[in-house]
Amino acid sequence: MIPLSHYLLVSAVLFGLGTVGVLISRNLITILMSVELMLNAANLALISFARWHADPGAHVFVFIIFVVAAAEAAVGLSLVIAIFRRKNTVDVDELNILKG
Amino acid sequence: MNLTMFSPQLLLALGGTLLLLYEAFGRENKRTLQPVCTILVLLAAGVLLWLSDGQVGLLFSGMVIFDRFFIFFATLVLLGSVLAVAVAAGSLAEQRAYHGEFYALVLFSVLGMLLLISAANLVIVFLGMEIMSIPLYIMAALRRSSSRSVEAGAKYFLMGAFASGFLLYGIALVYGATGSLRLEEIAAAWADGAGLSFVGISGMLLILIGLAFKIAAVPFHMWEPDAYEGAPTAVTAFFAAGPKVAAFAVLLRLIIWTFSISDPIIWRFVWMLAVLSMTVGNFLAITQSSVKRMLAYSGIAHAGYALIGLVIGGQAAVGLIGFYLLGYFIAAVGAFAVISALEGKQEESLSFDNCAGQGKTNPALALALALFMVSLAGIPPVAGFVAKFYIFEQAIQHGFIWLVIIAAVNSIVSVYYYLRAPVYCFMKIPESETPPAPVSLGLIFTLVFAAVALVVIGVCPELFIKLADSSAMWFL
Amino acid sequence: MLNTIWLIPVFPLIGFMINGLFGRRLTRYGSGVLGCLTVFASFILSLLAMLFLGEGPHRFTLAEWIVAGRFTVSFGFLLDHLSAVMAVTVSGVAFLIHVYSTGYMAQDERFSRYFAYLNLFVFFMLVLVLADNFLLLYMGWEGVGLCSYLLIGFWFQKDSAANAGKKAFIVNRIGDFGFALGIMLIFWKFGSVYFPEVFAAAPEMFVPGDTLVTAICLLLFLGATGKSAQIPLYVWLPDAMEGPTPVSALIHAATMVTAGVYMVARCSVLFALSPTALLVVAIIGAATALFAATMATVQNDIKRVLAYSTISQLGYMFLACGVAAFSAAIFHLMTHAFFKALLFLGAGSVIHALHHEQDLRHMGGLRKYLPATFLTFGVATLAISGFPGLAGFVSKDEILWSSFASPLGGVAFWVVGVLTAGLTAFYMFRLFFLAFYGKSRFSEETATKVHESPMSMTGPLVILGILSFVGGWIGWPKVLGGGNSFEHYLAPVFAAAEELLPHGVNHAHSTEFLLMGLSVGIALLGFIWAYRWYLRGSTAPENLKNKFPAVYRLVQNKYYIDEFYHLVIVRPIVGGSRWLWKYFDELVIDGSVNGLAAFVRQLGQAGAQPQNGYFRGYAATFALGSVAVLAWLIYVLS
Amino acid sequence: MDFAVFWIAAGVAGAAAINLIFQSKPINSVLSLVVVLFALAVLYLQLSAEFIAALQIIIYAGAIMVLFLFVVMLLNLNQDQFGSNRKPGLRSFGVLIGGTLIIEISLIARAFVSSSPTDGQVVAAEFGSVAQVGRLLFGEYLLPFELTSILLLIAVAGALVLAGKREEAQPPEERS
Repeated sequence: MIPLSHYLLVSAVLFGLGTVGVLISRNLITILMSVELMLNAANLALISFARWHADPGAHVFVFIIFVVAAAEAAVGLSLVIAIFRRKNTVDVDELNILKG
Repeated sequence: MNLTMFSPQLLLALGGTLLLLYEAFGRENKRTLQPVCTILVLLAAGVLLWLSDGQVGLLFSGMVIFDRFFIFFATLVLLGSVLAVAVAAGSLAEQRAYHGEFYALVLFSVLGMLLLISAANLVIVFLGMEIMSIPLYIMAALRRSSSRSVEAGAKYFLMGAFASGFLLYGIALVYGATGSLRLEEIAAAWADGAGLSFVGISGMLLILIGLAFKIAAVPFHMWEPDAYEGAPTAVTAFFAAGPKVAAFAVLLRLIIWTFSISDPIIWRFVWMLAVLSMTVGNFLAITQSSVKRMLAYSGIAHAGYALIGLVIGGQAAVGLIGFYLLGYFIAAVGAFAVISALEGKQEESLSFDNCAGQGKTNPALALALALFMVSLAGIPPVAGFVAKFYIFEQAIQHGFIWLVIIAAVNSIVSVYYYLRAPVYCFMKIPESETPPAPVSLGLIFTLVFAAVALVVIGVCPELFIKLADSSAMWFL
Repeated sequence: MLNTIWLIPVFPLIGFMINGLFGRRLTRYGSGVLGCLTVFASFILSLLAMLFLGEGPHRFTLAEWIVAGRFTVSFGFLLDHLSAVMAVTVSGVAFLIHVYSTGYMAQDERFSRYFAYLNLFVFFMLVLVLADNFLLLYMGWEGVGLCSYLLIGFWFQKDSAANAGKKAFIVNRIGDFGFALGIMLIFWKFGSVYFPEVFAAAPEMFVPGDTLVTAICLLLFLGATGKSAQIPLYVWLPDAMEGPTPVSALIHAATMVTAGVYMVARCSVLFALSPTALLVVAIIGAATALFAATMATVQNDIKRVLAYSTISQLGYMFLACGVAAFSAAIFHLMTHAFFKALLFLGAGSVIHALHHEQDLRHMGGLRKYLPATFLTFGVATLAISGFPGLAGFVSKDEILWSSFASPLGGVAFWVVGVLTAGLTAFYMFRLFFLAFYGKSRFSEETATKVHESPMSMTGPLVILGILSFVGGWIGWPKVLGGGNSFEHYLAPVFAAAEELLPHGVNHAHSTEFLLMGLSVGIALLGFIWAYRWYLRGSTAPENLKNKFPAVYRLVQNKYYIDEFYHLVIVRPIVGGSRWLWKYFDELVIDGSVNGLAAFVRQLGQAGAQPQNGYFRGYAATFALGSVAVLAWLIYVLS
Repeated sequence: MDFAVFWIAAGVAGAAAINLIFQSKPINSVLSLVVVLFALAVLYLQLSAEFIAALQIIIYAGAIMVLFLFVVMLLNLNQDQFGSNRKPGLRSFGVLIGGTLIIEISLIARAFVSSSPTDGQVVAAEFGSVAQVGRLLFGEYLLPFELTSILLLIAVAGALVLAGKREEAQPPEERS
């Protein structure tokens, strides 16, 4: 039986890497994927806690998070397309008209 | 299970779906009928809400709550949305941001807010948050032809998704500490000592960070000025009206009820958030040359003032914050409505220079703007003053003198930039002639309603304070 | 009858609403008549209220405003002898100035807007003086500030007017901040903001000299220094002269700027509990009186002379408050309202006649052209200089006597006061001579167009002239055979404060006579000095400087002392005050006000640095915030 | 055996995640994310979450990632766009913040385990099975389940508004 802390450690690493991805990548699509990584980290934490508490409720929650991730991805990618149509780039640093 | 207590949400879901179908298959009169239907649905939801007043209960095996708290805050949200939609009806097409789906998205977003306010389970908190937010991201980018609008949508979306990652992780940690997603059970476990565990508190902090993002508290605020400025102004009015109220409601439900904090860590955290938000929001608002952006920063500052209520804590906080938000959002929606009209077709957001001479060309609009600014600045005798005063007064009674002093300094600084708008309207010579602004029926409705409401609340606030206080009678 | 006092402020409010909303539909005539009539109605009601008041204070609550738990604030009005005097003075002077304005502003294209603002001002001012609680008073206080701001910038086409409005606004904010904080402390300590409750509870709650009550008083006084233009917050008032002249007369001389004095008098009980605060008030008042008077001697703009004069006279009133002679302060407030309004209106008449010429160096000899203005202006000049028998003499003497005889006063205060009186006579007669006597120094072309103002303007001048003459008689001092009925009238209001204060020794009548004589003599010196300098000897001080080789001859002259005074005292004072005005006023105080504004802006700009538009920066801030919070949590918990 | 599987899956997930964020070609990032998802599915199986593991592969890796792939292909992005003008400062700053976050959360997680009395609970064989989760989904969690349909509806509407083929100019005013 693998201790809970191991799973949590993996989850923490994935969450941190997701954050790093959001902070350093300039490609909008990569940022979106980094966010997916963060959601997956939370999923892993939930599933391992569910096992710990022997409570399958969190499994349903994770399923719902899948749908949320799908919706977020759909809207996010539509935004990427909209931006690409206007600016012909997906570089997030090009989005800097609004500031100050 | 009594479904009438859930009927407002059902109605909104149904209305949104039907409007989406209407947009796809309808032919005639779409642009007139869509806003009218939307407003009717929102009003009907409000009526349904109050029809069940007096009942209390958990629904859908403990997923959502129906109580007075829900009724009050949902009413605020519905009211704000009606005002914003009325503005949008006239101005979206003017600003080349018309998409028929907008109205369905409004209803879905409001549904999300209602879910948030009535959430009794962290699943619903998360889901409500997403159902509320995703339409907002889309709306921000509604003016697809404008780089600004698209940029606003993209930044808002990216930050929002990033923040919801933190929120979700926080929920996971709280679940780990307490073994449940239901607020009732979490509250019980919290009282038993789970709240003292490391994981529990850090999970709650992460949840608070996710919510602080939604109410745009410093340092989680940076999306707001950009999103507010870039979005079509009618949409900005909607941003100011609904989401913050809903986020504050869930914040109250979580902090005051579920986590029932007397914990010094959280308390200090909220204290810091309040001080930072007021100060940063105000000082950045001073330097703005765009009225819309100035109001965005002012929104951050107002979130800070409202957070004072949370610092005071206890059930009193519910009434305080409820009343404060009432005073805030009416003035903010009104101000955005005026800005929307004054902007007309121009793509850039309204700058102070654009305001010059409006007192002459659009006297009614300029006067209304002045009134809203006076209210936001908290000058007697309008609603903003009473709201601010009430919250300061309670803070003094509870011994938070320093917090009130900081807030007072801030609100005095704020008068400077709020009054800039009317000063430009009435006391500056425009460089070029300003055309009369287009005025739609919906705009008139919103402005008159907001102005009258602000004065009425300012002059006889008692009734409204009582109403807000009664919302603390929540399901326990 | 007394329950209708709430109507007193309501009438001007109605005027404001009609003029503001339908001003353009009304003719000029309609706006003007409406504006005047509403204020006149308030005046009549105030007079009636004063007559029916009788003995005690009367409270009337129109409606509850905020009720939250044990805390309530209402739209409540308090009519006692103090507020009755204030209401009558304010509405009376305001009415006269409204009438005057119909003539003065006749050519202005935004005529109805002007009257709307003026009515709004009167409304707030009356709310301020009639309020029965601090919060309503604060509302009036903010409201008059707002109107002042609007009216200073009324001719916003001029940059200087817009800037002056801004300056007034910023400076007043500093004062208001103190005031607001003071009210908060009062509420925190007393749990109420109603005057009767607070003042009744204060003596039981504090021992005299308590730190908290001193803090409260000093904060309130900070508010007063802002509104009433005292050191160090006086700088906005001279600039406020950019507004139309009737506005200067009404707001920046007769009524609004005296609100600080009224507030201090209203809180006499609190101040009586804090000798320290009283001392501060007295020192600031005396210093301002002298300081502003010296600066008035070197101004060339007719309105600026009067502005510094107003600051100086307000200093007198605070001096009186500081030595706990509250009724003397209110008395001077009232007489000052008469003669200073008259001076401003007279100046306005001159300016009007000369087509907006305000520089004294381009006037002169107006006696012939403007007989009515000349006469009334002369009365006012005599009154403010303290000519025996006129209003100013009576009230000023009351203050000087109190500053000497009061147990809180002292010789030093009296000396400063008397010096100021001398300077006042000097600069007022300088102004008077430069404007009305001598050769006219304006062009021939102008001379043909100079004409006396219309009846609507001279009428108020005459009425105010009569008031400046006889207005003081109601407070005729005992020593001169009067009964000082004014002091008796106000006595009930200040009785509570009197009880808390030490009682003074009785001075002999002879001392009082002596001091009175001295002060009149010094005022006379000032008059002679001005007469010598500006009327007889030479038309300008510069000429005097050229005569330096002839110093010996002048020394032989029988006016040796006079000249000595010029050389040794006056010249350094004139030079010094010019220096003060130039460097201290413009550099230090203006500089710090502007610097503060610039600092705040820069702070904002520096703060906006992270908001540079880059999403990754935003996300980094967010993540940094979260990381910091978690780090703090880990630190605290482990 | 368990430990070996765990460590391999965890290592793969970590490595793929690192590859994801440091790749300059979006297509490689997408594929890395798919690898992460598969590795996580293995961990889910270890945690007796069969249903979720299956969904992870079917929905997440199968549907959502295809969406990503589709957009990457559609826009035909190449890495050259980001070659120049990188900001190394922000990059190391991001890594620093992320690293701190990892350490912090690990510390928090460790505290949880050390403060918990039992070492996990024994679960029944049917824990996490399709039947059990399904019953919950249509029982206790009916409302959230139904609400997800609204979410998908929103996503469809959003895609239409944002990326739909409409003329950039507004359609002419309708006849009324």
